[in-house]
Amino acid sequence: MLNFIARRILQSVFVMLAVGFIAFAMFRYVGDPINNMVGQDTTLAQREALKKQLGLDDPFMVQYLRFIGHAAQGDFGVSYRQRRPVSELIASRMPATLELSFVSALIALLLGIPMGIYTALKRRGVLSHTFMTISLIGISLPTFLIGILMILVFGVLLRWLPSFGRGEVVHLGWWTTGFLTKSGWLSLIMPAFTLALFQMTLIMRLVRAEMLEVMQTDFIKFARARGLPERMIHFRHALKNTLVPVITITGLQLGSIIAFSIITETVFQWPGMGLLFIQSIGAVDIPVMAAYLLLIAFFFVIINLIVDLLYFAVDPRLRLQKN
Amino acid sequence: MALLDIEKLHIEFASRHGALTAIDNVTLSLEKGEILGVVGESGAGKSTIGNAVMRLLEPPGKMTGGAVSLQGRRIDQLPPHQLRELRGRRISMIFQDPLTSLDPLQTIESQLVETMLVHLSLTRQQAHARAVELLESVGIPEPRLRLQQYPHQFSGGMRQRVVIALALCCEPEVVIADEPTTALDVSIQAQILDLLRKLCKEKQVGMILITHDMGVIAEITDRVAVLYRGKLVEEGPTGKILGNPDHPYTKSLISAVPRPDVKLRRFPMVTYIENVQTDSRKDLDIRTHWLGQARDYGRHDDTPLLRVENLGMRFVLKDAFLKKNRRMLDAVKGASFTIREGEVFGLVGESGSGKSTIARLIAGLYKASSGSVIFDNVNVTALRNEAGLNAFRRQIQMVFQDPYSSLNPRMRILDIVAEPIRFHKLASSEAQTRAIVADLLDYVGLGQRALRRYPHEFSGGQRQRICIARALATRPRFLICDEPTSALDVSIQAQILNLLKDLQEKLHLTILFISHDLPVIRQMCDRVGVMRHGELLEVADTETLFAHPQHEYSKHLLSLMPTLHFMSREGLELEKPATLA
Amino acid sequence: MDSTSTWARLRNSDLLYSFCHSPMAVVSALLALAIILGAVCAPLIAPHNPFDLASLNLLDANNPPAWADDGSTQFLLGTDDQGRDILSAILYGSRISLLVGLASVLFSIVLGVTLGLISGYAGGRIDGVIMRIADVQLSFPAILIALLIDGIARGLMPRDLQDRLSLYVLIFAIGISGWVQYARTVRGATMVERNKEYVQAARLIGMRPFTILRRHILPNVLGPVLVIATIHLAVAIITEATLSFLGVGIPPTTPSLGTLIRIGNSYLFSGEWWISIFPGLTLVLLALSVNLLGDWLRDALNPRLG
Amino acid sequence: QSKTLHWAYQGDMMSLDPMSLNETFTLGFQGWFYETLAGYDKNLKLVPMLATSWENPEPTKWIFHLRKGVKFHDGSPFTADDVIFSWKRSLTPGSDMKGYGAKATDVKKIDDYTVEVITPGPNPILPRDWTFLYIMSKKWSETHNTTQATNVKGGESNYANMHEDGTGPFVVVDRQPDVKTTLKRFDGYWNKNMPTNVTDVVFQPITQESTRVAALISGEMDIVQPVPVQDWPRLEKEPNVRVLNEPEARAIFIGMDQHRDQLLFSNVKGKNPFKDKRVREAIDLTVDTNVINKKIMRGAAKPLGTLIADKINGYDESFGKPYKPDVAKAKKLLAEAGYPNGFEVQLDCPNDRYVNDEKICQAVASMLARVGIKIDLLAQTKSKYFAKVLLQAGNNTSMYLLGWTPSSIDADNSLVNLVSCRNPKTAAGQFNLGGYCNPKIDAITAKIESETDQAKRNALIKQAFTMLRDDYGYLPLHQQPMSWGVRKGIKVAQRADDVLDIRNVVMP
Ligand SMILES: Nc1ncnc2c1ncn2[C@@H]1O[C@H](COP(=O)(O)OP(=O)(O)OP(=O)(O)O)[C@@H](O)[C@H]1O
Ligand SMILES: Nc1ncnc2c1ncn2[C@@H]1O[C@H](COP(=O)(O)OP(=O)(O)OP(=O)(O)O)[C@@H](O)[C@H]1O
Ligand SMILES: [Mg+2]
Ligand SMILES: [Mg+2]
Repeated sequence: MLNFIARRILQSVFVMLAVGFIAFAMFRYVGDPINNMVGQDTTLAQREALKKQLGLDDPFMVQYLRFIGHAAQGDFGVSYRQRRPVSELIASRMPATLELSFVSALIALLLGIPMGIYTALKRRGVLSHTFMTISLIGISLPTFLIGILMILVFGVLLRWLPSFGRGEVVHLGWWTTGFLTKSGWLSLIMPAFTLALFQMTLIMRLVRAEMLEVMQTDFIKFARARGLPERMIHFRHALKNTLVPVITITGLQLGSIIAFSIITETVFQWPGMGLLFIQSIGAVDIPVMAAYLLLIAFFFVIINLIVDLLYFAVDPRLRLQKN
Repeated sequence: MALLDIEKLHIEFASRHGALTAIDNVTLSLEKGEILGVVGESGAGKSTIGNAVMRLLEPPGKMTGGAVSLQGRRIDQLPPHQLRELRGRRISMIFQDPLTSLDPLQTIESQLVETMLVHLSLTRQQAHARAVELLESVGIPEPRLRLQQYPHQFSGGMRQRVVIALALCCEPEVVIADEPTTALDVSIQAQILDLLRKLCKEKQVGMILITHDMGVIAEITDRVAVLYRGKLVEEGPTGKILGNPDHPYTKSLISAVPRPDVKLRRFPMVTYIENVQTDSRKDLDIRTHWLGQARDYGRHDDTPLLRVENLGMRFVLKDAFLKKNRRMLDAVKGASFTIREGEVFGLVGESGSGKSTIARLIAGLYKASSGSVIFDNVNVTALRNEAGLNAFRRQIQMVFQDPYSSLNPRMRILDIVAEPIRFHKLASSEAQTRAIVADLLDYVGLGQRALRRYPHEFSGGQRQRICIARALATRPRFLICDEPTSALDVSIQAQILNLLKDLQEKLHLTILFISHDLPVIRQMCDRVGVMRHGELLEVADTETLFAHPQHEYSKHLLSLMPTLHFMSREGLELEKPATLA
Repeated sequence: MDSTSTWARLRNSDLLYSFCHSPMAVVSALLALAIILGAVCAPLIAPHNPFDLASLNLLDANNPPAWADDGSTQFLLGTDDQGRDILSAILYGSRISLLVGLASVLFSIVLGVTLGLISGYAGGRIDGVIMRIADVQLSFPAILIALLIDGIARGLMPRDLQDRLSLYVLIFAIGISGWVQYARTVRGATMVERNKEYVQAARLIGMRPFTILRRHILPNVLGPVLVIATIHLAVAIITEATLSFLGVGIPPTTPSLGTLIRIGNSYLFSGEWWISIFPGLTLVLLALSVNLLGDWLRDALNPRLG
Repeated sequence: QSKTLHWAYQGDMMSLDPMSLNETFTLGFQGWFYETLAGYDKNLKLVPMLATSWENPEPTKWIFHLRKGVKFHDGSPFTADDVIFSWKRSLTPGSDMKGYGAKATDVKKIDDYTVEVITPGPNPILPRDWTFLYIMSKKWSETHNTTQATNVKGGESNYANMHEDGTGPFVVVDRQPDVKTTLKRFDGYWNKNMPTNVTDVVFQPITQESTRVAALISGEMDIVQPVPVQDWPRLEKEPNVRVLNEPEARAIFIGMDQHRDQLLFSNVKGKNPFKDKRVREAIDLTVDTNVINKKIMRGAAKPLGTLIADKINGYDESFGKPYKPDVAKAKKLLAEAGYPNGFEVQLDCPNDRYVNDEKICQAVASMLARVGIKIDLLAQTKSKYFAKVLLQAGNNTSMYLLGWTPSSIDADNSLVNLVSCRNPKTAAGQFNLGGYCNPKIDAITAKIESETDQAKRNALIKQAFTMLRDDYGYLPLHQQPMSWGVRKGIKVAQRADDVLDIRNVVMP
């Protein structure tokens, strides 16, 4: 097991190197950072000088190697846009994104799984059809539209919830949390639901599909014959046997919640890494983009490692095959 | 008032091609402390009756008539929560397919304990203690360690015993046991039957015992019911039915039971067919049939076809980072034997002794931990390239012990059986393929209708026959049969064993035959190996073994073989005069 | 079976039977068909051609639907900010959206399922490599990948080819960013499935791993794939809209469904709801019908569900 | 009694360092805590700030008399040394204000409250040029090791980037870039007559238009800018909200490549249709800026026939009114020029830079389609757009939409940047992306630069722009609207450079 993890971590270094490489190969296509760094009166010569100073006219391989060299020493450079060290910048934005992702993942799981089970068991029920349909409406509209409709209803018409931002935050060391204040919680509701909607639908449908499959198996029949209560059959036996695909997708979705909370964060002006990233794309803030992508790569490597470990935890049949 | 009453039961499986009547007007009753045997043709509807009593019929199965009552109370209409209290607690059932009855993701312990906690007012510790006790009573060694394991770590027979333990753990009043001992070796079988009998006599439990094994019927049942194509054809006290059957079907059934005491040239076939249908069985002439064509491997020298040398297989039971914490299990240790071309080699032995593991090693499904398998002078264990392996695989086929999981649930039977033919392009046209498949299915006793159905629509025995048909469809040179007939009624069993015999005799098919059924082994095999705890204890000619077993364990095994001398011998084709009394 | 007509065989097939007996499936199929037909026949049935710039009149802009107070019957569902007839724009726009959505999802599935099967079945080093590539891929939001591919395509292709190929570039970009979900899901299921005895039976026949994967494992792991794919369709259509915002792919003068929604988005507050709501509704209906069809198909393909 | 103002803008200022970025919003916001020698009042009129008066004794020399008794936020007094230090700092490598710094060759201290500035050539508008050259405290900068402007290249963070020490009316209490900036009133501010009664400010950037508007309607924000023009009707119905609208000093126009011999993105090969004045005239006559204003800008913009807005020094109605549309004549002109069926050309357009930019381009495309000019519209985000069209990035464009605010609020700036022939040496024509070149206008521009008599200067400006107009050098569209949403009861002055000056905000 330790061996497995160690090998994975080693591989993750390669993953991150590859991510960095691709990232630098594509930064040329994102735009030209210089125009965002200077005012309109700055002369062409000054612009050229700045470009040269930043090494932006070097071939991307040179830029990449330079970045990797510095990153290896823990130096991710200075943001072009904010002129602050990137590591500091990302650290200040990470808590917001992680808290949002955590809550919406929780919502997606806590609603998605029971609804999936319900719709699988009561396949022809009215409520099942309602769940299945409504959840689809949620995913077939773009996130920005859903977000704005939510703001319109809950922020503007009803005025129950703040329409943007994170509310009051409490500092705990370098971490900032919105979990300790009322306005923090209120602010969290809309973005978390918006973000969770898609994942919830996916999880619900997957759980349903897998449950239908598992409920046909002989061991479920035998569990019935043993007189086990339905609850136990559904949750302990059936649900657990559906978990392999569900874990996979949940893991991936959790990763993408963190990685792609971009739109939600933008709509709700949620001060997290996604918003930072979209602004960085806008400003072609190469150091921030590079560091962000590496961080996301790292998250995914970890998440996928956990998913693979969970496979082993959930399914004993997979456990002994690694040799 | 009987303990359990089944009255005029009628069950149908509806489909859009018409309804199939699985049970037609069957009436049975069971008294306290009584063991009622149910025998009959495979697919006759025995399991269906059990399922109906438990209200676990799979859709589209439906009870269309009749009543089931427990101690005079109708139970076929109970609301779900009352039903739940009934199941497992008052009536429990042992399913025919022990290999898939267990949740693959839960340890044996958690499945046992949860059942007890639901029905009995026990603490977790008490339940655990009882679980250990139960496993011990069904003859599983090292119960404490085994409790922590998962179903896939158990051999077929061990899983069957776990299922039995699960069914008995709440001391039910009625037990429906569907083929509870098919996967068990004789000594364990004796132990289990003893357990069941004690349960019935001491605790006044009523039991319906569904089985194909006439030895078992003879040994423990009080009464026997004979089922044929969904109908009850005869019922009566065991001695009467076995010794002096009335109905022509029962008669031919009994004549087909393999005898341990005499060796037959061919098995007698059930000749009784009530209303002849289109799918009536026709005999195959192997010499002219496709099955017998192009089978010359160009070699008839004296070197054995298969040589197994010092074969070993070790499973990891508990993995750990530190070597000293790991627990390994030697499922097979240093097994060596040879099989000549055209020989039938039998493998018998304790359940969990490693027979299936050897079979899988030979078939190349497991990688051996040590030793080698040499097939046709090629060391297969050392083969790496695909081409070589494939050439070898075409010649070897295997019938798996578990007929439930060895069929792809999403393929029709036609496609399953035709697959090897199509894959190796053994037939010249699609039409011929279909004809061949139809012949094969016909011969294993499944009609044309089976072609377009899916595996789950078949009874256990029917699935096993599909597996056999598929294995034969490659026209193999070497066939591994892992309990090929355990779920078959004697009539079908006879037919299939005859087919195998024919293939062996006429085409030099080589067979590795694993079975618990000593009479069958005796009838089928030229030489036999005896296994226990992963070791091959003794290899001998069949007759020598049965007459003069060398090893203590072999002697013990043979002593437990049931004798069926009270059954009539009329119409048997003896190979040579009876040697044993 | 000789060729007694494929039609007869189709009529006999279980699939068609179960289809005709599921009202939900029939209704959603009709709905999907209507949308697809509308898209395909747009030039024939649309009252205006919204892609023909010369026919637009800015003075017609922002007309409400015909039934509203100052609506005009000329524009049944109203007009957008450029004076485009919304109904026609929806018909024409769904052509692009459907093409992009279907093609890119198909592309993801083919790529993802293939790699997932290989990965799960082979295990070991191959699995490691494929899954690490997946990790790399996951780290890039679809938007960035699209930017990259679009940039490279623009760099490599001559200018006159770009316009014709931009659609395919878009499909490729969206497709390539979606394969991982399929790959990882299929891989997990394959790892479970490959140990079942029916797979071993197939190995004994001498089937090559690829054949086993295709014939035996694939049908048994397709359930979750279908779930993700049907959801993915709507997502792909929306992603196209997001990308068009970045100037990758389809120009705003030939709007797709997603682009219409995006355009209309900025008019939601001002009360010109019809610009985004009607295309949104079309998308919802499309997603709904496709998903319901997917649900039905999955159940119908499972022989055990009566 | 405390009054807290909640304010939202579409972005954040980039830095607290007043020399890091020469961009209107950043500088405007910095003006709340930093001050210059001379500044603008609410009508963009030059008024004394840290200098009480100034004179121009010789063409190349200016003298500024500094205000006495002014204190920085850390309590230290403001003197001539700080002015000299700030000028020098504006010339350090990281500074983006080098252009302003370069307006002087030397700044000398006469005494503690007088400085003398030597300019490289005659400069009639130096105080105007320096309205955004903020004065920092020399002592504070030295203490915190921030005597150089924040540089991206440095690696470590610059103290001035996250902290300020100005003389302005507000002090930055807490700064979380992109998230929230909190300011409070500076008790020691020199100008006790400042109208504002605000004591605290909470600033939060909100990038999404709809979210911003929602925050205003829901009462979370007091002032938001900008609000989308199409939301006006809705906002006007809200009882507690008011929309402020003034035409901004930014002109929006479309440029055409008149430099290359063959267009990069067009189906016309071997020649450049835009070099033909008739083609340009046809285009200017086809596009109806009034309709664009009415439908796309909801009547909020001011249609223009030139490149400078009416607030700009030198604007004149004679050349500022839009061209009169005449499609028939346009068709004829095109036919004469040899394009009876029009031609195809790509139009580059940003989609997140100017108000409704992409929509404007679409409208232009469909209007031009009527005379057969087929526009292939490439609308992209601003960073990709600028990376395609700007000179430094290769100028890969045949036709483009651009907006321009002359930072000195003087027409000369537009002439130099947009109209002058490109000249890499003098940095003239830097934003003349179409390469329009008329040596006669260049000659007039040179005269404008050194003419110190305002009346004569204005006449020259008029002459230059009239020539440009007659030459159909550009397709001018309109003056972009400034659109602010304000809570009812709050008094604000909407300055034409879109800067919100806190000094003029009065809360109820
Ligand atoms: N789900 C189903 N759909 C259709 N037919 C079914 C289904 N399950 C069982 N049958 C049919 O019902 C009949 C009775 O099956 P059952 O399992 O009761 O047989 P059995 O007597 O237990 O046979 P065996 O001894 O082989 O286990 C068989 O012909 C089988 O094909
Ligand atoms: N995958 C596995 N992991 C761990 N242990 C296993 C595994 N498969 C089999 N075993 C163990 O190996 C031993 C031999 O199993 P095998 O299946 O060969 O027995 P068998 O002789 O076929 O028994 P039966 O007659 O009951 O089928 C058993 O103790 C079993 O628990
Ligand atoms: Mg059965
Ligand atoms: Mg076995």
